[in-house]
Amino acid sequence: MAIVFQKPKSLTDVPYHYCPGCTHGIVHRLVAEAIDALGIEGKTIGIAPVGCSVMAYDYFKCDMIEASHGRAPAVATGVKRALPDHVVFTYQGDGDLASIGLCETVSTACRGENVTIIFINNAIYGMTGGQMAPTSLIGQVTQTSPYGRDPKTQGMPIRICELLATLDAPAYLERVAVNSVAHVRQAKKAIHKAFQNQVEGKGFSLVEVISTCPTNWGLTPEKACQFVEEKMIPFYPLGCFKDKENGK
Amino acid sequence: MAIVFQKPKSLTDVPYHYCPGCTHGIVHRLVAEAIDALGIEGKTIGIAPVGCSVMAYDYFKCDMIEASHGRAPAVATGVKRALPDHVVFTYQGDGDLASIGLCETVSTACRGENVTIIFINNAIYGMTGGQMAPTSLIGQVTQTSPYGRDPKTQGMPIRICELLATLDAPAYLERVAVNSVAHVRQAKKAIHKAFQNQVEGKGFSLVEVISTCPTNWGLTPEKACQFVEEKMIPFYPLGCFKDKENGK
Amino acid sequence: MSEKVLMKGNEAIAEAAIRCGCRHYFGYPITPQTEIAAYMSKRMPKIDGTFLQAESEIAAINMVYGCAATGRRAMTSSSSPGISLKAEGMSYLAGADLPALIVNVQRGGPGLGGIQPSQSDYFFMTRGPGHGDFHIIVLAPATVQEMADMTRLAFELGEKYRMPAMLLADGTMGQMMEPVVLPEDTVDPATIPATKPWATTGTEMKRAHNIVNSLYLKPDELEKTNYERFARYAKLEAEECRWEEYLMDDAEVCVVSVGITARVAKNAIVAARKEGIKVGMIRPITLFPFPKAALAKAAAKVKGFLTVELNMGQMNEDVKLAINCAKPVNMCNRVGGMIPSADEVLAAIRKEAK
Amino acid sequence: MSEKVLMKGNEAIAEAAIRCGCRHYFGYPITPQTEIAAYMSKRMPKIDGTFLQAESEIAAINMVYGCAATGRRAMTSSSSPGISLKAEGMSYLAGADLPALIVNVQRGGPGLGGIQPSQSDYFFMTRGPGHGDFHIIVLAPATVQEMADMTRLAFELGEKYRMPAMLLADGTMGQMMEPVVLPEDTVDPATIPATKPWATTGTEMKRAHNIVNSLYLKPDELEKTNYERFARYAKLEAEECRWEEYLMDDAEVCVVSVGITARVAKNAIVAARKEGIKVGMIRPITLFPFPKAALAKAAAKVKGFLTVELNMGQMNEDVKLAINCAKPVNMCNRVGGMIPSADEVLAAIRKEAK
Amino acid sequence: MTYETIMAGFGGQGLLFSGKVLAHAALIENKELSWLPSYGPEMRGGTCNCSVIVSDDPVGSPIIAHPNVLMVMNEPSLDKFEDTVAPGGTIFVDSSLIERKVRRTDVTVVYIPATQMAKDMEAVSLANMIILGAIVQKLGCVKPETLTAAIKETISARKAALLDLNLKAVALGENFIAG
Amino acid sequence: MTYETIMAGFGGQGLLFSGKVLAHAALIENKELSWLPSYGPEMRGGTCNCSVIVSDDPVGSPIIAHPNVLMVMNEPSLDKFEDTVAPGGTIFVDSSLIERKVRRTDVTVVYIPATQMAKDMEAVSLANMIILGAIVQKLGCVKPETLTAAIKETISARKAALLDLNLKAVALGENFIAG
Amino acid sequence: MAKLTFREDLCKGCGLCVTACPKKILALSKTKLNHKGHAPVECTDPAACVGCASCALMCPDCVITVER
Amino acid sequence: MAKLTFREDLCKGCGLCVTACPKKILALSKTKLNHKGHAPVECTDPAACVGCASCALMCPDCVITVER
Ligand SMILES: Cc1ncc(C[n+]2csc(CCOP(=O)(O)OP(=O)(O)O)c2C)c(N)n1
Ligand SMILES: Cc1ncc(C[n+]2csc(CCOP(=O)(O)OP(=O)(O)O)c2C)c(N)n1
Ligand code: SF4
Ligand code: SF4
Ligand code: SF4
Ligand code: SF4
Ligand code: SF4
Ligand code: SF4
Ligand SMILES: [Mg+2]
Ligand SMILES: [Mg+2]
Repeated sequence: MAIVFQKPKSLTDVPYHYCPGCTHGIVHRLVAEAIDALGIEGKTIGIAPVGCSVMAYDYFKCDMIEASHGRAPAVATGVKRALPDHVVFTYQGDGDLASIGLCETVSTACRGENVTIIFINNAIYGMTGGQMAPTSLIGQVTQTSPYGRDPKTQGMPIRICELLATLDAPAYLERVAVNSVAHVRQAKKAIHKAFQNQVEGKGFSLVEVISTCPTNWGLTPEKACQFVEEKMIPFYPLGCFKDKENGK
Repeated sequence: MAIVFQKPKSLTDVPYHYCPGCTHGIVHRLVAEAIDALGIEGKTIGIAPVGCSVMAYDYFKCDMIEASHGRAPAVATGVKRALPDHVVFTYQGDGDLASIGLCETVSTACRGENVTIIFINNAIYGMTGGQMAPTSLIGQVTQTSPYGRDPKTQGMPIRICELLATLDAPAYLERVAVNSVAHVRQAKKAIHKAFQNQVEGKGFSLVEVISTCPTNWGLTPEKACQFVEEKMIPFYPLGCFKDKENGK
Repeated sequence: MSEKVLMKGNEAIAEAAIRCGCRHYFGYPITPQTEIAAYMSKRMPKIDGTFLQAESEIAAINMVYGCAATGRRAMTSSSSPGISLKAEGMSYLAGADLPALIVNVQRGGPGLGGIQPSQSDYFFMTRGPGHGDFHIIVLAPATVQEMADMTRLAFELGEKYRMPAMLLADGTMGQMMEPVVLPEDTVDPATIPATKPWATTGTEMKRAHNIVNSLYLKPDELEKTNYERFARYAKLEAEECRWEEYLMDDAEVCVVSVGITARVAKNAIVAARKEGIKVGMIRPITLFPFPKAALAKAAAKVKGFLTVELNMGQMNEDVKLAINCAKPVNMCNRVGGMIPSADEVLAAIRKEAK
Repeated sequence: MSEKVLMKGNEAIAEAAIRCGCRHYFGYPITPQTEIAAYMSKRMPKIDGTFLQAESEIAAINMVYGCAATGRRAMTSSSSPGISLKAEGMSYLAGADLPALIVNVQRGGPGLGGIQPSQSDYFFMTRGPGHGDFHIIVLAPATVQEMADMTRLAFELGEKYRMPAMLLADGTMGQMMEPVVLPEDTVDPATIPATKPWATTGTEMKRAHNIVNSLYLKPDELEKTNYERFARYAKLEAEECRWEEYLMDDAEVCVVSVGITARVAKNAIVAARKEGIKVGMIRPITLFPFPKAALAKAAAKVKGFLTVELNMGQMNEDVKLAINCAKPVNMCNRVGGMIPSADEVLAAIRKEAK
Repeated sequence: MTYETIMAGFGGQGLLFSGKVLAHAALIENKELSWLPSYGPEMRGGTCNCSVIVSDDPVGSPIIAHPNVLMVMNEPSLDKFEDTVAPGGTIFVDSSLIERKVRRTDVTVVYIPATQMAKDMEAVSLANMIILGAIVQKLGCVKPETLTAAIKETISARKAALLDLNLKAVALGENFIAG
Repeated sequence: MTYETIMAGFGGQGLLFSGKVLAHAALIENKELSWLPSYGPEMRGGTCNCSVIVSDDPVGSPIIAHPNVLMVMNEPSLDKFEDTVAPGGTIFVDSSLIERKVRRTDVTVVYIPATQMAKDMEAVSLANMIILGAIVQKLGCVKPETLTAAIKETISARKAALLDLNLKAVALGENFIAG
Repeated sequence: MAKLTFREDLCKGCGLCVTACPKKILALSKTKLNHKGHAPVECTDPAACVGCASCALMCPDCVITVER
Repeated sequence: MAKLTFREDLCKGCGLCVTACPKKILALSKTKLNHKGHAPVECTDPAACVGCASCALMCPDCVITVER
């Protein structure tokens, strides 16, 4: 009998601290699978954000750096300029990447920095207990939008892939989800490609992953996956927003 | 004989400190003309940036606030939330708005904050003596791109109107220039509209003005205007990128 | 009078601010102070106020800057790492002589550090929280009641002296609940800007334009603003120092401590008194201005001082300077989110009393 | 040996950094230090190094953080307002025990302030430039030669003690030209990371992963890192204090000053000596660690101290603490970009000598 | 008299809430009091506790080094706090969740199968309130009727059903001691 | 001997440059020296100056309170610096740009129509170098041949034409004094 | 014929694998709690497993190894 | 018939108005310097001015008033 599926090699044995059913864990695994598949564990440096995934530095076997809130793309840039032949990725939440770190995100994309960004859009600040994120949906109840996000005073949710797609420099931008088996398979491909691009020197690649936060959404893990399907994906359509290689 | 043209009323008598032929002065005048035309001087609060136009606070007769570098949109938000019936505008350079202040710019646009932003794109850091701006053209020689801007290491120029046009919230985004009589007339209309929108409660309006920096471009004022025509406008096409009102 | 209610320190700040006429809160979540934002997000929309979750701490402090420029009572809150990001903004507020309330519910550092209580931003906040020669008013609450009372005090002192004011609490103060009598809701927010002729509220074509600014390219002019500001600091020190004395009448050892450690120290002092040790405490309430005179007075009587702090020894220096190094000033401290127990403090007191 | 060349202080820093094996500069323009960036943008591309104009000071310090994590000699430079924006980043560098060079060519503040020389960030830089209990090494050059020499020293001390190091200069130091002998270009940048086993350079599958981090959710663990770091500060103070003594042998008045004011003070001291006044100077070269022992030693001999500063009195406090307030410590200062003349300092010396 | 109570267990067992109710009751009786939670992300799933002081005298530190009342709802918490209890203090152990016995001999121990009792009333999440009832009944730190009032104040009127259940749970605990 | 020179005028007149050349010459002669510019945005169009100290002894402060050499190329600068000059010092006035006379009587004054002379050689921007030549010739702070060497070092080889013009300008100034 | 192995102590009982399994042969234990206090997943009919690994694909905690 | 007025002391001699004038009747002075040291603009043929205000529209420094 052959192994069809097992924990990827580039993950450590430290158990995740994530809540039951939190899909951060799935995305970690997909990243590790890409690292394994490309055989780059030894020359990869990962950047953990401030957010629920802050402790990602304990979970990946490659060298890891913990960045300050929102600045992972700048940290990644610093690493990449020092180690241009290595593989550098960041793993960031929506508060981290699309709120406090928006300037770094867009500027790094603009520079076409040859790094890979895994962007976890769960429409909430998980780590701090469920405040509104820049990507929280219209009407979404959170700790800081207790009456539902009101676009009049709290603005509209931001679509990062669409925003970045207007820039000339990025090589690859794709939005995926991990709420179902089919979506996980697509996500796996996209994440793999985002790493492969870097190995091949193609430039800035970002994969936005629509993820769940059962705890702060107040939903069971299963319901949270449904919420992604029914509420998130309609607002955040999946697909490829830029693929320079293929003329997109 | 009637006066066909004179200095607008909402400008003070303080002479500009700008270099000869610097079109910052034209844009100041257009802003003042809009304020005059709408009769809003008494209820307008302007936010000056850090950049060559930092001393804009001396030139406009309305109340003025000098913001820290890049944060004018946040300052404007603070003012507007306190004085929702007043008119609040920022006047910002490309370093200010598109580099250090990019997070505030995009986030304020995303919130659809009912303010007016006048964005002076002169492809250079004027105030500090001519360093590369996020909008500097490919190959442009500046103090910090002495061999010409190299997209490989220094990134691609950023097109702010196109970037912001992907957001749902902004009401109005237009790019104009002030390098010729015809362009000045168009710019005047756009700036007027950006203020009128605010008076009418339509929401976030931004006018990007392609402007000159003869001093740091190392060109005569006339040549600088030609540079705008021949180099800047081809990369930064003029026009309206968003006009919610008119379904754009 | 308002009745006693049970509230978290963080919530007491928020409710007190509203009752003091603050209708504009701009903040960004961070533990252990997010309850302030959460509370504001519930209350503000109901009273026509502004709760705005800014895109970052930097945006928040600059929103406060803009809002304060219009003469409104504006506030933001954060915890240590977020406060670092406000350094430039605080310097701008000070440079433009704008009153505003900043709350710092401290956690352990440096870097991302931890989220447990700390007093490690003492130096950063009192010596000048940002570039340039400036200070902000710094108040150190030690009870939930003081969290509420000092919110009002911070607004009032800030406006009187035209400078930003900070509530510098440790995580414990933000998270604990105690009975609190909230300030009366007597301030009409609409009346506040009128007391500020410098505010940028629109000229209404009735006056020359107001300018809120901190740029002075001519050094002599900039120097003048610096001197003028320091004259206000001197006045502040002369008139507004606040502190609490506890069993100081016959004390031979003077404990100096703020916030949660002052409370732990109180327990230790009670125990020490039972052992016959003559120990008392001076609890600074204003950290800037630091109650130097009170300490100098005590120095004349006591054998020595003991600071109890959640840092590596910061207020300790202020005590030494206040008493012109006239007596030994020792320290009992824990850091990184650890808090000394009353027993540890007691042991230090015993040592000091020998 | 290299020959003498004529350079601006800012340029001397840049060239010295390159000769010390620094190949990674990340910065953002601001007067009066932009020449550093301009110089780097010309040189780095020619030597396979990185010059990167970051989108902001915050991005720059975080790029430095990432680059330093790989064991490279990385640097950034700015001036006062831009340094405020680096507060969080500096705290992270310290929390993660990363060496890196930060240059602060100070200008007047607070807020946007002015662009003329200042020493008003002294407190901010020496007391902990950001949240949490931490310090960075702070060096104060007073000549263009020292701008170059201390660049090397900053890299070396930073690496030896695993902490960020700052060159704290005033605007004059950055803008003036003097003859300078640049350090020999003997450091091979490629050899530096190998001396740093903690660096995140890729495991190459040969070792367990390295983690660069400052998060410790367990307060006892965070406390341990704090204590360990302060033990390094203590060692630093014991072994690395540097200062210059000038005419101190028979001095009755001790001037204490750094940077441009130390040079002005030297002129004044020469003039005072002509008048028969026994005055000398101690010029701290390391501000953190502060040369306390040297000052304490001087305190035993002199009648009093006079700090000459471009701020409202900051180093003044350090002198008082260093000498345990044993002698009067007065001050001669100007602020906001103004610089006291030698005559002003002379007058202050005369007063002190009475 | 000063009651220094630590309530400890897993996150999700409602320990902060039962502490709040006790604090509220003390407030109603105009006693001096403080309530201090453990906080932070480690609450999520991990251990969780709160410290409640109820006293006739002003409260010094809200941090309790030596509780004279300890309520534990999981074994790690018993391990952590058992030795800190002041001699003569009382430990309330949820014996449905904790198998081992208290080792100390200088304290009073109340074993109460609270989680089982709560399951029996089909409200497993109210085990905390059952123990709270037992504490109040056993020690009299506040009056039972004040506890009732405190619960009423704490649970908003909209959640009447929940209110009844809570009252029932407290009564169960009280009866466990009284009966 | 210590030469404390201030060169002052409008931005664009090349004052920082002539100061640099003088400093370079001093470097070549292995003298002690410092060069300090005024800096900032006010340079743009506004006034501009630099301070150059050349000395046999180590330079203390690079800031000059009382210059013994003053070169002025506009009237505001003469107004500003005239009174600061040390008694016995020398003032070089570009008399094509400044109409008024120096009022001080305890200093030596050299009036030199430098801008006109520069115009005559069709290089109006080199008036500064003409005055520099005059200064060196008059005061001997550095040797004329060192000045030539300094100019050669300062102006890159690529700009040979410019180099010649500069040398010519300096010579003009030297001759103005010598002749 | 497929074989499932669970790293049971890592299971958080989230149930995502249960939903994902096309054969509906996974369920959370009604009898056990693992040492983290979660009811871990169990396979109710190992023989029916087709080894499609859908369960493993959805498991956030890498609990499941699938062999075929 | 149009009338031009120049606030001459504000003129920076940038020449933008010169280029803008369709009638080519503006030029920088060859004889005067204003008190800022700039050669200010002058109208070489006032009668030819059509009062189109193109000059004023391009002037960054609000030097020109046009009447018609
Ligand atoms: C400068 C700073 N601001 C705020 C925080 C507090 N903080 C920690 S995580 C976080 C948000 C996390 O949300 P997100 O990035 O969406 O990640 P998630 O937890 O949802 O995965 C915040 C605001 C901080 N640590 N530092
Ligand atoms: C925090 C901070 N960083 C940097 C500076 C220095 N600075 C002043 S203006 C400026 C850039 C101005 O460029 P831009 O915004 O394009 O305006 P322009 O001068 O071109 O009109 C910079 C970097 C500053 N004052 N504050
Ligand atoms: S809080 Fe939300 S995002 Fe964070 S671990 Fe829990 S479920 Fe995941
Ligand atoms: S430097 Fe450039 S942008 Fe600034 S005033 Fe001069 S010409 Fe205008
Ligand atoms: S491998 Fe497929 S069939 Fe087998 S248990 Fe998993 S999901 Fe079900
Ligand atoms: S998905 Fe994983 S963690 Fe969740 S129940 Fe299944 S095996 Fe357990
Ligand atoms: S108004 Fe028209 S025609 Fe007259 S000078 Fe101006 S541009 Fe020329
Ligand atoms: S455009 Fe204005 S400033 Fe320029 S030359 Fe004409 S009048 Fe003078
Ligand atoms: Mg999130
Ligand atoms: Mg610009």
